[in-house]
Order: sequence, then structure tokens, then C-alpha cells
Amino acid sequence: MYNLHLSAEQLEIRDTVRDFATREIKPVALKSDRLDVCDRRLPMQLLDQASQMGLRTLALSEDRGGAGADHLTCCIVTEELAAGDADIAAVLATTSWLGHLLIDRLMSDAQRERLLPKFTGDDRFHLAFAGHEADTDTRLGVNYHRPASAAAGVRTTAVKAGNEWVINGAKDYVANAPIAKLFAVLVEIAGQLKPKILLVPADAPGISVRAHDKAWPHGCGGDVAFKDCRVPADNLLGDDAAALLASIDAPGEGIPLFQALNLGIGRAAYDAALDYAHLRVQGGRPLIEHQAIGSKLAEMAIRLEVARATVWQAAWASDHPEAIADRSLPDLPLQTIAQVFTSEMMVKATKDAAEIFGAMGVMRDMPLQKYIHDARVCLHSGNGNSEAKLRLAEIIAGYRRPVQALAAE
Amino acid sequence: MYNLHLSAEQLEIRDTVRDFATREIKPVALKSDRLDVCDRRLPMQLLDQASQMGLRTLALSEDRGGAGADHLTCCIVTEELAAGDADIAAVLATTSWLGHLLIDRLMSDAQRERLLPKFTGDDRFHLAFAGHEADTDTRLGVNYHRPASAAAGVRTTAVKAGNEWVINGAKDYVANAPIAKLFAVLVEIAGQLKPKILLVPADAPGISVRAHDKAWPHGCGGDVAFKDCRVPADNLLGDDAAALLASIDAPGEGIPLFQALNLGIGRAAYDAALDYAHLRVQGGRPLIEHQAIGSKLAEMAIRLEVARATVWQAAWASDHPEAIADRSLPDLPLQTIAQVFTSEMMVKATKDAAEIFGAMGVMRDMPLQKYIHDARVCLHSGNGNSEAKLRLAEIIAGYRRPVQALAAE
Amino acid sequence: MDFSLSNEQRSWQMLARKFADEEIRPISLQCDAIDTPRETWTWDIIKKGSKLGFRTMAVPKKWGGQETDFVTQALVMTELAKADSAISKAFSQNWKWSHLISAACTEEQKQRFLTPFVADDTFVLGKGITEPGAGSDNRMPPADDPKPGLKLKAERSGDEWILNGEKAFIANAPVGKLFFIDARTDPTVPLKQGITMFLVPSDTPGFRIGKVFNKSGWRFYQNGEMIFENARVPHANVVGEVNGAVKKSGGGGGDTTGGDLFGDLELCANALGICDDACESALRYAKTATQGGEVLFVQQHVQLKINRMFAMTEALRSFVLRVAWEHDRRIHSHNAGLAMNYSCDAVQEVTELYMDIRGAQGGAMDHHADKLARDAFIWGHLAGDSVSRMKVTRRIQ
Amino acid sequence: MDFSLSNEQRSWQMLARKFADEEIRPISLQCDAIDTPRETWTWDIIKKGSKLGFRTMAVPKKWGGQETDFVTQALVMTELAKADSAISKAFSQNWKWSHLISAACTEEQKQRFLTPFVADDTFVLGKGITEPGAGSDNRMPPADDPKPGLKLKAERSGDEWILNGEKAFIANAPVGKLFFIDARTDPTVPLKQGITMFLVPSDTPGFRIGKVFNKSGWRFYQNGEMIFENARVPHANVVGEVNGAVKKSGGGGGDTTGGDLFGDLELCANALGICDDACESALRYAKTATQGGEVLFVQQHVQLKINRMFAMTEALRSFVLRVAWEHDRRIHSHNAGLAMNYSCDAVQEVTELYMDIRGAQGGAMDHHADKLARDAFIWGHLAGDSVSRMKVTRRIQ
Repeated sequence: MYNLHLSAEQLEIRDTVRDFATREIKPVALKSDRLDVCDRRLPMQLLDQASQMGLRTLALSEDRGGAGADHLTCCIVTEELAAGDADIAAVLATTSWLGHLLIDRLMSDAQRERLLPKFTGDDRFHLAFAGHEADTDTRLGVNYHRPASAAAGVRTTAVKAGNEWVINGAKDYVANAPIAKLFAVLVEIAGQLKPKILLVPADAPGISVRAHDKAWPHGCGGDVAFKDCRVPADNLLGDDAAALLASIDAPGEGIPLFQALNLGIGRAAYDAALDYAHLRVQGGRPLIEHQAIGSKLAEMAIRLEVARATVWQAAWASDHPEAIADRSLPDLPLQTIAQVFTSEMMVKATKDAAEIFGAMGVMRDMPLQKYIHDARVCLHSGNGNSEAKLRLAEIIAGYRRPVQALAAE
Repeated sequence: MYNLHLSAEQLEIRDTVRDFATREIKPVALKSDRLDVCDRRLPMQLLDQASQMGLRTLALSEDRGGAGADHLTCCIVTEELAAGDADIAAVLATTSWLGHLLIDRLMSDAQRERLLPKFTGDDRFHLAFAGHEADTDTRLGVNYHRPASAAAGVRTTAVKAGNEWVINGAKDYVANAPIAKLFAVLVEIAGQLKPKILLVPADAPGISVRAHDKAWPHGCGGDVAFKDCRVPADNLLGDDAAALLASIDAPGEGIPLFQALNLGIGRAAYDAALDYAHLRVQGGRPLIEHQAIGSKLAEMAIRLEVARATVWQAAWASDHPEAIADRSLPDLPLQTIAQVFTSEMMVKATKDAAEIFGAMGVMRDMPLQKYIHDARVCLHSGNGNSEAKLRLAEIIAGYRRPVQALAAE
Repeated sequence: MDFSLSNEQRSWQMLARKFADEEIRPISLQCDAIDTPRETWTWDIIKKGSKLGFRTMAVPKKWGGQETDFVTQALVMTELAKADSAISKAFSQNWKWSHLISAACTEEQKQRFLTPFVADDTFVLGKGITEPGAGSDNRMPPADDPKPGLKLKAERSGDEWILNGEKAFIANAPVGKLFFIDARTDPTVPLKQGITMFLVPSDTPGFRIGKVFNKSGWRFYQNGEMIFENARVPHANVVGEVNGAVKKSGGGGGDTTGGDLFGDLELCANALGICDDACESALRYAKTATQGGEVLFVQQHVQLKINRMFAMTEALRSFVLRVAWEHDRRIHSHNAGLAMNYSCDAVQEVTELYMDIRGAQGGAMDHHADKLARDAFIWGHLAGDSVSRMKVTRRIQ
Repeated sequence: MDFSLSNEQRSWQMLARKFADEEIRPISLQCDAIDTPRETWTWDIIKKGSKLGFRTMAVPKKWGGQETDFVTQALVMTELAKADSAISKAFSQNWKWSHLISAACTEEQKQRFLTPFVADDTFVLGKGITEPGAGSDNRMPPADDPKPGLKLKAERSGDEWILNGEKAFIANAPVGKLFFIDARTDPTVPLKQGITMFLVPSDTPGFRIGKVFNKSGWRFYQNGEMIFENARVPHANVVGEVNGAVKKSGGGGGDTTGGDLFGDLELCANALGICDDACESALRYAKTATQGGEVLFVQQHVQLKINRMFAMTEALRSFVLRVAWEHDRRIHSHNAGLAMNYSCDAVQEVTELYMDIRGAQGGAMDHHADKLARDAFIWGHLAGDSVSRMKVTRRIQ
């Protein structure tokens, strides 16, 4: 039955993380030197603290030492973290989600026995998925609604050499790359029909990571190159792994973790504007008592509440595919819907929030410009909303992309 | 626990009503002569059919002969009806909702015994709430965030004369007025602190109804005047009645019935555009295969899904105030949020749908112009969205309107 | 740089304003409220306007017209549209096709058609391109397929051409006396190379008008079906070259005739008139209607809406005047198309805001506000649809 | 109606375009990327531009300036802003206050200040109104309360005035040699009647510059705090009447000085330059970057975005030119304010669309696209905030 009550655990973890964001993250994240988007270093110490609170292993099952959080809970936590700092939220969302996928769902018992202690025992053990071939373009574009060219296959190869795999190739847009201790790498193995996933430790010989410009992606991202990179033979995951990881492409697709993050950015801006509107007096009255400002705040609140309803719906749906089967929810990519909607609304919300601050809203060492920047990152992440709409349009049209083309993407 | 599964009953009634709308309502509602917004007569026969299906008594409790539907179910049904015809949806939503409030929650046993058989036994027994004083302006406006003038009190009076009440005054914007057989009328009784509710049959002496121009409000509305109108003394409802009815002002506030109706209008336009985009060939390909059209349809789908999530959330919340108390949902007027958002999005959606039809989209005898008109009615109903945002802003600001002012509104 | 008007421009503008105030505005809402589409048109206003020159003002002086420049034409369209957009269009539609006659017809054809056109206050022109199965395909035919586009067939038979087929959504069809008709004369080649344009008088045997469309906006301005059943048109009525018409009417080469260029200007100048009407009406309403004992204008949200309305309108006016001037100078430019696209956004937003300021009064929307929004919606498929916007974008160098 | 430029206007435009292409654009992204706000300014570009007349072009010829008209000023601002909006503003800010000197100063004051201003390539002007606690209150003081508004105090002491207080967000503060300073000379009356304007040289004893603000956009263009601690200004430096300054600077009566009018034009002409840059850059990118083996331009959604960008930009250009012409004719009009408000919407939408077309490449946004959007955001509080829009709306008759 339809029910919007959060569980006691969800309410509790939301309070806990909100408190952490307010007391611990914000004082660091909103220090004026860190607000400079051109020079944002990852606050590793806060990430350690978050790990100790269990947020790095949030989605990992309880019997393996995690919190076993469902998708909705993960989204709630990500929003709260992002209201403190989007980078922290991004790193933790990626690791926590990959931790669940790799360890709970994809590793063999032997693999798990080998890697789980490392993962749970080290607060700085972050994970990354290297799926996207460097310099390939997977946009539908003019091929919208027509078979795509199969040019964009997996070009990173793995070759068996004795008891090892030898990997060659390059991946880009890899979230968490600069800090990950373990990579799940999508590779092509000659003679095998479908691509596979190899686990590659960050200290494997032949792997090199180039960190991206810090100003743009949330968290930390980079390119990863493999030159005769060697890993033990039993680092190969099972046949399902590539499909599961590749179909979600990057952590946060399918489940709207990055939309929850986006929401957190918008909420932080809204909260700041609301506080300021109470404090700042103009025309003899607090800003909030002016119709024009009150209306603007109301519009921001509407965008936030509507976006949250959309994100939560998508989060829950990604955990409950049976609700689509039983027609409680539409057979549409709800995460894509949440992505397009949330990213557009949060840019508006952060800009409106900044305008309430007047001249202070354009300063680089004040939080508002950071929020606008962070919201823009979400708006332009991945292939952007124009592409997302085309993917949605194909599904609406009932068009089924030929399997070959899908595999190639 | 958070759960978006609809119940088997909800899924079933949705199918039933959707089928009814497709097979019975649309062939009548979309006949070109009825599409003319200037001359829309209420299809009474379809209303009779709907009543026989139980939709007039949808919210009335089961043990009194209704379906005992909860708010979410009522919204689902209203959307489906409105996808067929907004007028039918509006009339039924008003009667069904008032039926529940008056009979289940406000009448004494004696009153219920007298009126319930009439209500359940007559397919054309519709209900109306006459709450708004004629020619009064209840907008906040410049009084936003300041105490409102108390000028706008209840001016319709009831005076006891022997075993009867004598009512004098005038109400406007009364939904269902031209067809209602029973009115709940907000009156002032001298010597009593708070206003009261009197039940007035449509055939009471001294009542007169002037129907509104049919083009604008959904369903049918009108003004109601009382000139020495006499009703039996025991037609007075209990002390709670005025507060309950007046605080919701008009049926559909608090619970987002009219937002669900609005959603149905948008969905009908979207469905029509999607069909047409498959059928119509241009540039050698169906319209839907053109990027520009596909993107437009995707945007419409996004607006619809997001709006529905918002409307359903508000519907469920209006049945579950405890979810606001336990902080699962924000302490904000979710129905107002749904109203502003849905009405803005549906105007966009219906206009985009019409544009996909090219020249056919501007024809008065085609459905698309009806959908745009119907969506505009929702956008400009009540006091409009600018006012709704101010009411929301006051709540965001934590401003509490003085009780005297509230009572006067 | 000089935005001032010449005396002649100013006097046309004043004449139009007076005619609009005294003759058009008083009948505008009445005509809009007529239910039967065939009855919305009234010859009386056309005759009155024609006598003042508003029907023939684009015809060269040597053929008896007033030969006004584009700036004047823009000013007049705006003034007339401020009182009623559809009636303004009913006049300017004649300028559109008299530009085409001037640009594309032979002296003999001009003699035969312009002379009676100028002489008869009820002589109205039209042009038939769109067909039930071919709208946007005529404007932007697919590069890789010759089949899409109009299908109306014309076959040579001695000194005549035999026309068979249908046109749809043709402006002035129910009231016009002479039409330009695009027909396929070679179905085997791509659209651009297989079309011929014919001059077809309304009394051509085998040619008749079908239904009159029941538009939601622009109700005065009629729009109908054309049916050709072995309609016989003399070869002397071929405009330009056989199989050469699309170029002349601007469909392919674009921007080579006044007629085509004028079409863009026409839509944005007319939209400006609606915007002016909406702005003035909104301001007047806001300064007279009251709320809580004060005029509506004191509301900040009303001020912000009025600001947006006037800003978009004055931007549009500046743009319209620039485009008209560029036309007078015969400057090759993408501005006319851009102004047309922009006018769609402006006129729709401005009329929606006007509606918003009025709000629903007494349970219904003000008829005038409702009419303006319905009229403005017409721009969606004429000036602001994606095909139109992409076509303009492709002209940008 | 004539949109053509005079030879003189055209040659200023060409000179500006050349300077923008050769000198400004090459340093634009570099200056933007400098982290320390105090170091973004470079005198080299100011000196070079000054030698070409771009610092002094609004000064009357009799005082040694070039006395260009408003149309020329608009053209030059646009050209410079197309290469870098902040550098354009760094030049035009001097025109703004040289207009004010011309309009409001005595001959003696002009002699004392315009002469050295014209002679020195590094002489830069500014004006201090805003204070930490008073921004919008200076622009739209509440009708019912004399207290809000600026607080900086000036008290007469013999032949001098003693100034105490702070200004914030003052453009050119860290680099200027001369400032107009609004101060309260009568704190007991409403703002409009209690303000006096002073000319304050940067070396005035007791006057110093505080922090330099770290703006997200317009990074070249510096903006700082001013601190007055018993700063002594001679009575001869009072501009206009004591307690009469607000009227002169346009805050109250509005539109009575060139300086105030120029401010509206300045913002919309500068915004136009950014829009031009964004449009050209987007089109170039769309026609060279590829996707799936074809140029990005074949994507319909890209064409639609480019259409919107150009349409808004050309509407804005038409509007800017009209406003400039109206200023040259000294026409009283609400258009300058409307154009300024409109330019905020246009420049923000156009730069966001440019960002959208670029997309995030290699995990990061193109620096140029990002810079334009940050620069455009400045308009939000200068040209498009609700106070500004309401103020303009109230001027509409």
C-alpha cells in the first residue's frame, strides 16, 4: 500500500547526517579559501570521519559490516551530505554504491574473502568503476531513433598470460579515480562474446591515473590508463558483472544518487537564502516581508519539494522493479526523469538564492557562487539533458535499440 | 515504510475508470460540437452512468453505501475522469468529497438518517458548498506578512424564527451550484462567536441560483442568493462544521482533487500528441523520429510524471497528517505546492502538445484547444498562483496570521 | 542611426491608429464571439479600410496602389493589430501577395490582375501551398526523399493546365477572388524542381472552397479548404517558369522575393500590435482595479509582470523596425526570420502574463484577455514551430 | 527610420573591434583565471586603450575628450565586451562619471578634475553609493521611513567636510584616482533630501581602500571597500547643492543627468557584447566539433538553441541601438530601464545556452563558456533584480 512514512532508521540517519553536515562539514567546506571553485581540495579528514560513521559502507549489507541501506536511504544520506559539501557526497555515494554491487552482488566467495577485509578495514579504501572508453562518444544524437553505429565498442583489452591478466587501454570520466584503491575495469577478452569486469588494485603495475581539473566534476574524477597492467587471474568477476555495471554505466545511474546530491546543493542554497531574508532589512522590513522576495522563496521551496518527491520516487522504484511490473509506477526511466527535472530546477533555485543576497551573491568566497557552480556541474554532467531527453523519447516511442548497438554503447 | 505500490483496489478502479473514460466519455466529450468551449453543456447522462458506477459516492464510507475511497484513490479516479472530460471530473469530485465530509463526518445521526437515503438513492443528487461571500476579496496581496483587515467576514446571516432558520445573503464561486440538490451554506448567527453551516435544499423557498458562464470554470459553478430563505431548525450542523469546510474553503483544497483533474487534462493532451507523432509522417519519417519532436514529448512526459508524484504525495499526506508530525514529509502545504507546479506545467504540456499538431492544433473543434483552455482554467482558478505563492511564503517565513484575521478570511 | 519616422510614415501610422480605434476595436470582440466560422468575416470593415488604402498599400503607384515602404507597412500592421490581430492580417495578407505579383508576374498578368484588384474594395488575395498531407514538408523538404511535399497535380492540356487535388488551411480561401496555387508539374523530381505556381481566380471552373476551419484564435480571418476537380487554368496564368515556382515563392532559394521576406515581417509586426494591446490593457487594469482597497498596481508581483511585458514588447518593437528598415534597403539578413521566431515567444508570454494579471473574475476570464491569448497561440505553428526555427537557424552564417 | 551608422560611428566601432581582437581577447581568460582579486587588473591594457581614446571618449571636446555620441558609446562598449565584458566595463565606467562631471560639476571643478583626468592614461574614476547595510535602499528608499539608506556621514568644519563611514562594493575603488561619494549631510530627513555628493581624490587624508572583493564574474573589473576615518574634503568639492545630490545622481528624480541614463545603456550594451561572443562561439563550435562523425550543428536541439541565442541577441541589439539613439535625442523614455532589465534575461539565457551547447568536455566545462556565464550572472543584482525592475515599471506611464 502507498505509504510515505520513512522508517525510524531513515529518520534517524537523516538527523545524524544532517547534524554531521552542519557541525562538521560546513565549517570546513564553507571556509572562504575552500569556496574558491578553482582550488577545491578533497577534505580527506572529513571523508575519514564519514567512513567511521559508516557512510562509506552504507549500502554494503549488514552481515558484511555495512549498514545495508536501501536505495532510498542512500539518497536521503547523499542529499544531507551534499547540503554540507557536494564533493564529500559524491565520493561517498560512489564508493558505497560500488561496495554493495561488487562485494554483495558480484564477487565470488573467494574474492570477497580476499577483498572485504581490506575494504571494511581501511577508511580510505575507495572504489571506482572504469567503464567508459577514453575518447568515445556514446551520445545518440542524430542516431536518435535509428540504429547507432557499432563503432563505440569496448577497446580496453585483457589477455591471459599465465596466471595473470594483462590489460591495455584507457578509460576516462572515472569517478573516484584519484583516490580509489580498487578499480572495476570493463575489458574485452578476445574470443569472448561479451565484455568482462576485472578488479584492478590501484597499486597494480602498469596502471596510471590522471586526475581531472578539480573545478568541474563533483568529488574527484580522472582518466585511467593501462599499459601491460597485470592482475591475478582470479580478479575476473562473473559473467553478469559487465552487464550489471555497464548497464548502469556509472554509479548513480538507475538509482538517483546524483540527483539526491543535486537536491542537497539546492537545499543548502535555499536554506542560506531563507536565513538571509530573515536577517537582512531593506525598506525598513526584513527581505522576506517583501512580496517579491517571498514569492521567490516560495518558488524555490516548490522546486525543492517537487524535485525531492521525484528523486525519492525514482530511488524507491530502483529498489522495487515489481512496482513497475504491477503498474503502480510507469514503465519509464524514472531516474532520467529525476535527472532532467532536478538539474534544471536546482540551477534556477541556486541562482534565485544568490540574487536574494544582492552583491554578496556574486562573490567567489561566499557560498552562493559555490552552490550555483555545483548545480551547473549537475546540469552539464554526463552527456547533458538534451541527450537524456532523447533517451527518454526513444523509450516513449517504444523504440527498441538493436542489441548490437546497445552492446556497443 | 515508504512504499509506492498501489493497492489492488486502486489499480482496479483506475483501470475501470480509464476504460469508462475511453469508451464512454471521450466519444461524447470530444465530439466537435461539444469541443466548442463557448457552448459546453454538462453531459448529464454520463454523470448518471458515473453515479451508477459509484463515482458520485466514491469517498462516502462503505457502510453508508459509498466506496470509502481514500484521498489518493479519489485523486487517481479524478485524473482518469478528467482525461476523458474535465467537467465530469469536476462535478463528481465535488459531490463525492462533500458527500464524505457532510455525511460521514459532520451530520448528526438524525440528519444522516434523513438525508443519506436521498443522497444515495438519486444519481442526480449533487452537493455544493456555498462558502465564499459574494464580492469579497480574500487575497493577501499587500497584506502579505502583515495582519489582514478583518473586513472580509461572513456576511450571510441566519436568524432563528420559530422552528426554522431564515437565511439572507449571497455567495459566489459555488462549484456545482446549478445542479446541486443540497447546499452546505456558511452563515453568521448573531450572538455566536464562530460561523456555522446550514444545510439548504435546492428547493428551499428563497434560494436562487445563477449559473456562471460555462466556458470558464470546470464542471458547473454559479452564484447563490438567499432571500428570507427558510430551512428547518435541525438543518444546522455541529460546531466543527464551519471550521472543517471553511478551512478547506472549497472542496479540493487540502486534498489535491483539482490538481489531479489538471493532471488528467495534461495527460489527455500528451496521449493525443504521442499518437499523432506516431501517425503523422513528415520529411519521410513519423514525427516522433524527429529529434525536436521527440525532445518535446520527453519534456511533456517529464512534466506529467513529476506532477503526478507531487499530486499523489499531497493526496496521501492529506490523509496522513501524522507523516508530517513524524517528519517523513515537510510541514508545508503540499496541496498548494502541487497546485502551483501542476497548473504551470500542464499549460506548457498542453501547448506543446497542440504545437505538435501544427495547424490542426489551433482548431476549436479539435481536442487540443480544449485541453489548452481547460489547463488555463486550472492555472487561473481561485486567486491564482501569485496569491498561492504568497500563502506559501508566509508559512515558509514562519509567520502566523492572527486568529482574528484567519477567521475573517 | 535614426529611429524617427518620416512625415509620410507618421501620417499612415496615425491614419491606421484612428481607423483601428474608431472602426476595428468596437467590432473586435463581437466578431471573435461569432460561433459559426463562416460568419465571422464582415465585408463592411474591409470596404472601409480599403477606401483608406489599407488593402492596396503595397501595390506600386504605377498600378494604382500607394507603394508604401516596409517601415510604413510594419507600422500600419501593428496599429491595426493592436485593435484586432485577425483583421490586421486580413488586410496585410493582400500586401503579401501583391508583393508577390510585383516581384514575379509579367506585365500582362499585372494588367489582368492588379488592375481589378486595385479597383474593387472586396477583391482579396490568397495563396495555396499547404495540403492535408503536406505542411512542414513544403517548408523544409527532406534532402533525401523527393516524395514528401505537396501533391496537387497540374497537367498540361493544350493552352490550359488541369488541376486536381486539395489544399487545406488556406487563408482567405472562403473570401478571396484570386489565389496563387502551387502545384506539382513534375512528380518525378524533388519538390524544389517540380513545382509550378498558377494564378487561379475564385470562379475557375472545377475549383471550389470546402469547409471553413473553426480556429480558436484569429477568428475573423478565414481559413478554408480548396478543392480542385479538373479545374482548368489557362497557361497564361503560370507565374514565372514551369517547374520554377518554389524558387520564386521563397521555399527553396529563400529571400529572393519581397513576398517571402514580407511574411516574416508581417508576423512580427502583427504580434507587436497584440503585445501593445496587452501591455496597455494590463497597465490600465492594474491602475484601476483594486484589491484590498488599493489599486492592483501596488502589488510587487503585478509590477514585475508588467515589467516583463513591456520589456519584451519594446525589444520586439525595436527588432521589428530594424527588420522593416533592412527590407527597405533590401539587405540580405537572417534578422527577419529571427524576429518572427522571437515574436512568437514574445506574443505568447506577454498575453499569458496579461491573463495572469486579469485573473479569473467572477468565475470567468475576461473575454479580451482570453482572445489575445488565443490569437497569440496562432504564432506557435506559423512563426515558432521547430521547423520554422531550424530553417531560420540554417540561414545564419 | 535609419539603422545605418555614420562614418564616425563606424570608424569608432572598427577601432574598438581591432583593439578588442588584438589586445583584449588574448588576455581575457588569463586575467579571469588570476586567483587573487587584487591582481586581476593590468594597467597595460588600460594605458593602451586610453591612448586610443577608450577612456575619455565621453568627455566633451572642449575639455580634451572625444565627445562621442551615445550610439558610438554603445557600439564601442559592445565591441570591447565581446572580447571581455569586465575590461569593457573598466573603460566605460569612466564615461559614466565623466558624463556626471559634465552634467553636474562647475567649470572650476571641471578644470580641476577633467584636465588631469584627460591627461593621465591611468586616471580612473568611480562612485561610492552602496554601503554594507544599504544597497537597494538607496535605489528605492521606503516611502514611510527616513532611516534606511546610506549612512556615511559628512559634517561641515569650516571650509572642509569631515567624512566618516564605509562604502562597499565600489567599482574601481582599488584603482581609481577620483570618486564621487554620496554622504548624509542631514540624517534627520528622508534620504532624498539629506544627501550631498562630494568629489574625493584617492589621496584624500583619512580615506583608504579596504578589501578587494573576490567576484565570481567580471574578475578584471575591481570592486572594493572604502573606509573614511575623519577624511577631510574641501567644500569646493561639493557637487551641486548641499543636500541636493540624490537628485543629480538620478536616485530620486531620475533621468535628469546623462550619468544616470548612461548607466542603463551601459549595462545593456555590455550585455550585448557578451551575447555576441556567446553566439559566435556557439555557432563556431557547433560547426566544427563533431558527434558521431557529423558536425554538432546537424543536431536539431543544437539548432534550436542557436536560434534562441541569436534571436534574443538581435532583439537586444535592436533595443540597445534604439535606446542609444533616444539618449542622443534626449528623449524622455522608460526604454533605457526596460532594455537594461531585458538585457539581464537575455545575457543569462544566452550564456546558459552556450554552456549547454559546449557541454562538459573531458569532465570539465570550457573555461570561456564558464566565464561568460559567470560574467552574465553579475547582471542579476545590477540590472535584473526585483528592485530594479519595479523601479523601472513605476516610470511607465
